[in-house]
Amino acid sequence: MIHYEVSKGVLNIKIGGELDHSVATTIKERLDKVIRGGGYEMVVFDFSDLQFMDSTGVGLLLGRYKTAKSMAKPVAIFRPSAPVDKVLKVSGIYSIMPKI
Amino acid sequence: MIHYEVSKGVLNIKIGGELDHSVATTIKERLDKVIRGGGYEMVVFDFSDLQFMDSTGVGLLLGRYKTAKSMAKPVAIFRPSAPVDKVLKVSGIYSIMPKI
Amino acid sequence: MDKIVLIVKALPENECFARSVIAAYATRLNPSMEEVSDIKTAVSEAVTNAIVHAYNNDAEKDIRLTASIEGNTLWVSVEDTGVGIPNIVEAMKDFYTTKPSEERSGLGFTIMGTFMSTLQVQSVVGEGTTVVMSKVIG
Amino acid sequence: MDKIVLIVKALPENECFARSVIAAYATRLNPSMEEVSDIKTAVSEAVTNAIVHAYNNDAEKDIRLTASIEGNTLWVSVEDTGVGIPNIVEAMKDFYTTKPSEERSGLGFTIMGTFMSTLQVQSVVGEGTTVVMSKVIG
Ligand SMILES: Nc1ncnc2c1ncn2[C@@H]1O[C@H](COP(=O)(O)OP(=O)(O)O)[C@@H](O)[C@H]1O
Ligand SMILES: Nc1ncnc2c1ncn2[C@@H]1O[C@H](COP(=O)(O)OP(=O)(O)O)[C@@H](O)[C@H]1O
Repeated sequence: MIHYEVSKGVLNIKIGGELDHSVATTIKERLDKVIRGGGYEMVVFDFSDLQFMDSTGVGLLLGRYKTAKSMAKPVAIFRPSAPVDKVLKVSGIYSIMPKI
Repeated sequence: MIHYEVSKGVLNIKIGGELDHSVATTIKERLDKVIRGGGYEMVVFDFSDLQFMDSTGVGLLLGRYKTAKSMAKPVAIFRPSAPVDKVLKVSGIYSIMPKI
Repeated sequence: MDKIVLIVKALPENECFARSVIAAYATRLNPSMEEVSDIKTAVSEAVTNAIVHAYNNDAEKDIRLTASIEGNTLWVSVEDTGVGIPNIVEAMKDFYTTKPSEERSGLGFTIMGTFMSTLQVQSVVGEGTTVVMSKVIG
Repeated sequence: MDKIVLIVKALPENECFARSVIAAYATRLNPSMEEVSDIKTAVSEAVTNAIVHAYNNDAEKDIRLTASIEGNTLWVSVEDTGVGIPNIVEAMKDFYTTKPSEERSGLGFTIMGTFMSTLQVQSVVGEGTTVVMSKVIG
């Protein structure tokens, strides 16, 4: 499940379900297109409905971080569930995209 | 899950979850004890919370039917779910213990 | 061709485990709820027979399941290396059982045959039994 | 000893399937929710590596998983017959990846090592890789 919308200057990207390699390969380009589209001040990944993520998800986030950086926009992560939070913590990714 | 009580002359035996060989072997004697205990006019198997049953369940029902018959009490089946109903229909068991 | 193999011990808890794994695999064909529960029931019968009849509850023994998809058909085989069946035609008859004392109903093969599209049984006494079933989905 | 074997093709949908089957098996040890998700994550890493690195997405190839229980410890192995790893020590370093172009993070082994109690990798170039992990439950 993937859904995005711009609201109050924030590009909200909600990814639900399970984010692994089988999903990442299919949503990568779509996300880059949206991020490159502009019209926002900040990118937020809403993980409140994401039940599972592995290191492929970290790679996906780093890739989108680079795209957002090329637009000079910051990225943050919203409400990761406990298992997703654990993977994100181990990856050290919160130092570049904070949890909000 | 298994639960029984006598109410208005009916011995209600409720079996929930999944009824297969792994479960049947553990509840057989317990059920016979209750049925032999008497104090009721009719035995009703309440299958409203039973999600799964295979032919081992049919064997279990036929065994308890014999015990109830030795007490001269009739047996009926209450609200089997669609998958359980399908197994019971194929078995022909409704001819001796009607669905109510 | 897409195919999985699952090998489990002849333990009662593997009746539920094996039917759940095959049912999860079958979702690749987008089956209806009724089709899923038909598959679950048939697999449960075959695995239970391996535990009860082929191996007489010897939990050290292996049951080998394979499932594969060909077009819109799910194929499932359940294989044991147990006692085998001397007379398959007789064994497959409704209500025929060699273990009435254990309250077997003799309806396992009946249900496999009714709930699946095809059923085939191969057995060699002393070597084991293989049950091959298929179900056309949709 | 209780043990299961699961063989699946190197298909992306088997990442979810394999981790779910191993997680379902692990429930025999009555693990906490966190322990289950740790196991799922580690298995997902190993299976994804077999698909992406060992087999380069060749869906005809087999990945063999085994899971067993010894006391309160779950053992899981994930085995492929793919390209193999020339330098395991290097491969296991944080952020090391040979496929940065595919946005691999190089954290797969890091996560397996962090989420499981033990991690052991055996590999022969041109023959394949076996990842053996264990997790003490409770
Ligand atoms: N895997 C098997 N190995 C050996 N014998 C078997 C096997 N499966 C079935 N049988 C034989 O076939 C008979 C009929 O099987 P089935 O229709 O499933 O009924 P039930 O399991 O209730 O006895 C069994 O009683 C047994 O003698
Ligand atoms: N099963 C495997 N077969 C071959 N190479 C592997 C396998 N698993 C891991 N590797 C190698 O080890 C490296 C590090 O793996 P990992 O830490 O999981 O990171 P990533 O998958 O993100 O690259 C991979 O980039 C790859 O070169």
